[in-house]
Amino acid sequence: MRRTVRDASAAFTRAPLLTALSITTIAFSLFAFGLFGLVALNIRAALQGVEERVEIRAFVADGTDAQSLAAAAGDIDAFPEVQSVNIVTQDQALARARTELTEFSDVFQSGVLPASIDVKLKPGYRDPATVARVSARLKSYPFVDDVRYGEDWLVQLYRLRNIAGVAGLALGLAFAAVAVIIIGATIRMAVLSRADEISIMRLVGATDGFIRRPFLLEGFAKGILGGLLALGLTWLGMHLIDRYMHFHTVFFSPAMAAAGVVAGALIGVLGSSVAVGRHLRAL
Amino acid sequence: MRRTVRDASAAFTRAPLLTALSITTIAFSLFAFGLFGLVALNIRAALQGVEERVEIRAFVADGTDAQSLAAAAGDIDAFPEVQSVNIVTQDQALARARTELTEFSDVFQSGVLPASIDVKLKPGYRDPATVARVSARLKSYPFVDDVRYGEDWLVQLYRLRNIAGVAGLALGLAFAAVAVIIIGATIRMAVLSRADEISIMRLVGATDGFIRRPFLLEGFAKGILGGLLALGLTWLGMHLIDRYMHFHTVFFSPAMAAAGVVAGALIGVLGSSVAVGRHLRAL
Amino acid sequence: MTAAEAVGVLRFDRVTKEYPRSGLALHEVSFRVAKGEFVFLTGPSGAGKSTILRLAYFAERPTSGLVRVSGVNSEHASRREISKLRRRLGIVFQDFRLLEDRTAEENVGFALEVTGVPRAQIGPKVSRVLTQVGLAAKATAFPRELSGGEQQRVAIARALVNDPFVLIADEPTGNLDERATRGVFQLLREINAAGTAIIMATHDLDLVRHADYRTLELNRGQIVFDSAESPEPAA
Amino acid sequence: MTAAEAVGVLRFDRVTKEYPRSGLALHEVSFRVAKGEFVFLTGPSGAGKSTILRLAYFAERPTSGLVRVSGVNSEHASRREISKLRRRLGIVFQDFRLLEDRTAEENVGFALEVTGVPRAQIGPKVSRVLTQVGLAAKATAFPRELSGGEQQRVAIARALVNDPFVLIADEPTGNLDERATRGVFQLLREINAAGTAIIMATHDLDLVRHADYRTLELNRGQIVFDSAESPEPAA
Ligand SMILES: Nc1ncnc2c1ncn2[C@@H]1O[C@H](COP(=O)(O)OP(=O)(O)OP(=O)(O)O)[C@@H](O)[C@H]1O
Ligand SMILES: Nc1ncnc2c1ncn2[C@@H]1O[C@H](COP(=O)(O)OP(=O)(O)OP(=O)(O)O)[C@@H](O)[C@H]1O
Ligand SMILES: [Mg+2]
Ligand SMILES: [Mg+2]
Repeated sequence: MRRTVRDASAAFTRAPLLTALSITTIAFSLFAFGLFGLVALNIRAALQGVEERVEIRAFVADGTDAQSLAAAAGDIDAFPEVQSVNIVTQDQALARARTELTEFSDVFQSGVLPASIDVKLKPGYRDPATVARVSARLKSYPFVDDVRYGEDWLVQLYRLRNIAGVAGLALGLAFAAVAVIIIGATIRMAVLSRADEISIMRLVGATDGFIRRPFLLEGFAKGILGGLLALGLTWLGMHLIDRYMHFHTVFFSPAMAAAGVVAGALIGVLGSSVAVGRHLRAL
Repeated sequence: MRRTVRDASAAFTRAPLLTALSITTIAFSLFAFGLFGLVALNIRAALQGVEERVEIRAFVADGTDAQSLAAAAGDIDAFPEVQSVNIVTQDQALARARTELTEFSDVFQSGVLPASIDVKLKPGYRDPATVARVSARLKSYPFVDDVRYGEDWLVQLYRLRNIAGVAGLALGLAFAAVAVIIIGATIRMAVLSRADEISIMRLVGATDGFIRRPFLLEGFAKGILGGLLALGLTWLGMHLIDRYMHFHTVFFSPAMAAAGVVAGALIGVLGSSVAVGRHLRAL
Repeated sequence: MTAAEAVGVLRFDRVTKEYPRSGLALHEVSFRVAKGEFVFLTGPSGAGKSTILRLAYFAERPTSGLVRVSGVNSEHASRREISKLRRRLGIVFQDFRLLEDRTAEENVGFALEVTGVPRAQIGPKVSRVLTQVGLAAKATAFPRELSGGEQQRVAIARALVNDPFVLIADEPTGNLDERATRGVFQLLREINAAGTAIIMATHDLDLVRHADYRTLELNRGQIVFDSAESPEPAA
Repeated sequence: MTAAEAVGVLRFDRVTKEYPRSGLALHEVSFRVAKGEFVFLTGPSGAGKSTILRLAYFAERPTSGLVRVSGVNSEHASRREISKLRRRLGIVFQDFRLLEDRTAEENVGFALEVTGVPRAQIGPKVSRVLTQVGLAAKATAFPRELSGGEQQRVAIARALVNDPFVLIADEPTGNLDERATRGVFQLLREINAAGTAIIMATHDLDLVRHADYRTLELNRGQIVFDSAESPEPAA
């Protein structure tokens, strides 16, 4: 064990270039991966914010009495999909329009807006199909003139989310594939650069396990270092964006960050193991 | 020359792993760089589309006669910043509001919208300061009630553009720095892996130039291949996004694409030159 | 296995070795080396001396025929058996094969580490054997800081350090002057006297003539003379 | 420069070489080799023979003192001058230094490519010199496919191929059997007879005794005997 540690650490000082290269490559790959992950994470967070605003608005005929409105609101609140129901009177509608559409605020002086029942859905029920279903039920109330929920906009939102997911995954996989090639080649080279050493070890009677151990530890250490470096870089990148874009971003949870570093360690150990194994079998 | 070409191509078959690694690394770096470039390019294109819609709208007092409106429009058209002027009557304003704000189309039945003079600025004059200046001049017409140009929105737009530029540049530079480290290490390793060969060459009387030449050609070839690979990957990535996101994207112009490949070649040649030079001086 | 040891620690039976591009390096070579025997392997350059030795430590497998060393058999030997066998052999390679990034003493000590000798015992053993080959003063030098003959003596020290039961030496005195050669040879004699079998390829016919040990002469991949069969010496 | 050539093609003046960790390898060594002379360099392992030769082809620079080879001076020589000089030298390295990924003939031809010899002339020259060292049959073998002695002969062939005006050979027969040694030595004699100066480090004292050429004996970095100064031979 002591030898293993000593040999593995010796590799760092004996081949600083190759070591730096391996670590940088692992870090770079995980960093690129991490950036894509963060972008996906933030798109999801942003979409969630938008999604929260998914709202069905049922416009009510002029002169509907407040009591039947309240009764209907109670019914609607009991729908399993519904999170909250809100009754908006004609006055409230006008006030809201004035603040939401400042450019046209002059106009609304003379206008009259209908009252409405505004319905918010629970998370998980904000997809276009559910929204359409709930809208249909709202429409069945006799005093409801019209139901609006921005169909086009909702469909677009869902499409964007799906696309972001697919594109992120595809690009991430492409990056990961290239990264695995580079890391594999780096580790294989680390092994080849010590091919003489390995063959001498075998000739003086070292077993495969004895030869393999320091390589695995070396790969593990490189992977951990690469993972930590990537995490640092990603955090730094995020921090800079946060700071200069005044744009609040979501960072990985500690568990996700740890998973990233563990992924680095796994890449290191697996890569080393495969490379050494292949080399030993070829001897 | 023949020897140079033969030796350089021999390097590809003799050290396929290192060669593949160098090419992949160059390609990967340029690819990451290219993706960031494309994102920046597309953000710019998108912002340009938005910017084109920068418009100053001067609301005109009820009852202003058409003749003075036309005269004012003529004056305004002569401002150096102004691209086009458009007079919108009350009827036209209502029609436009109905199509633009479908959700509230019911409302506008009873409403009356003011007439306006809509002014578009020339490209390069769409920054917040110029817009404010032109607005002030418009306001000086006696029959102009109010001038609107979405101040907040415009300022936000410009901020977004600046931020996108800075963030893109910063991330791009970070990627480039890491890429240069990796590429440098790769080339240095290519040289080190042939250190014996180089020292033997020197011992049988080869001059530095003679030793350096095949390395430079090798670096050049690797750089070109890496650049082409990166271009292909970027194109593929863009194409996939185009196809699955139904989102029209702008690709590099042929000149920019060529510049990318040339950058690859330069990286290859410079990297090799530095690595070999350093090695030769150390002998 | 006990039967095999009774007939010899090392045994070649009709061993043929063919290389893809250069043809037959060995052709139906048979011989055996008894426990504690000292055997010279001679013959012109390219005759197959190193090939026989490489087969003896299983760096190569015969194209046909059988190599047996201390019960390990070239037909069935597993990687693990070969590793274990090599720990009990001492090998001096014609091209030394020292680890470039370890000092002389680390190179020698390495052969002990591999066998799991406790760290505390490695230091004294290494010093003793480096002194025997006359290199105590160069213990902390790296191979590139050693002369050709000094590197060769490090290689010899490494082969001796784990008290092997067979020593396989490929021209161990090729880079040594006469005096150093005599010193190393004297050392080999002592080790042999203590019971270690030695098989040594050499082209130093002076050594062979004066030592009067068994000599196998090779030519073009075949044994053309074995002093154990015809009693008159080569000279 | 013409004056320098008159006094010797190779000249050491009070040359001292000190290595950082191992101290003095050479101490105030002075000698000169005349045009067309044949000089043996002998002495025990670690005496400094290889160091003298490395200084002679400017692989190292002296710590103090002056080395001059054919007008090139260790104090002022530029990289380019050294490259040019080496093209006119033939060097046999103690550890061969063959390019692992080139065949025997490519290794030999390489020394000619470097000097800009036209491709058409390289082939015949290489064949001739490989035949001279008895390796015509192994022309297309890679170093790892050659025996120790065969590799050494490739190294000798490479040194001879460009008709050097001085041949510097570091134990060129260390891996050769007696017959091959005689063959190579005969070849060196012929080359010397044609006017090439030869300086050869060797520990084969038989060769030295029988050849009756000038002998420089080194010990601990100093010249302890020069047969050109005391006329009686070493034996
Ligand atoms: N790996 C190989 N591939 C092809 N041919 C080989 C290989 N190894 C050895 N040979 C050939 O086999 C023959 C015997 O080689 P070997 O090394 O056994 O000779 P040797 O007796 O040790 O010679 P020397 O005294 O020169 O070391 C030689 O002709 C050599 O070229
Ligand atoms: N690069 C180096 N760094 C440190 N010491 C060195 C270096 N090269 C040689 N030496 C030391 O200088 C001394 C002379 O070495 P040199 O190689 O000249 O000996 P040599 O006469 O050629 O011996 P051999 O017959 O064994 O080849 C030796 O003690 C050696 O350890
Ligand atoms: Mg041999
Ligand atoms: Mg020497």
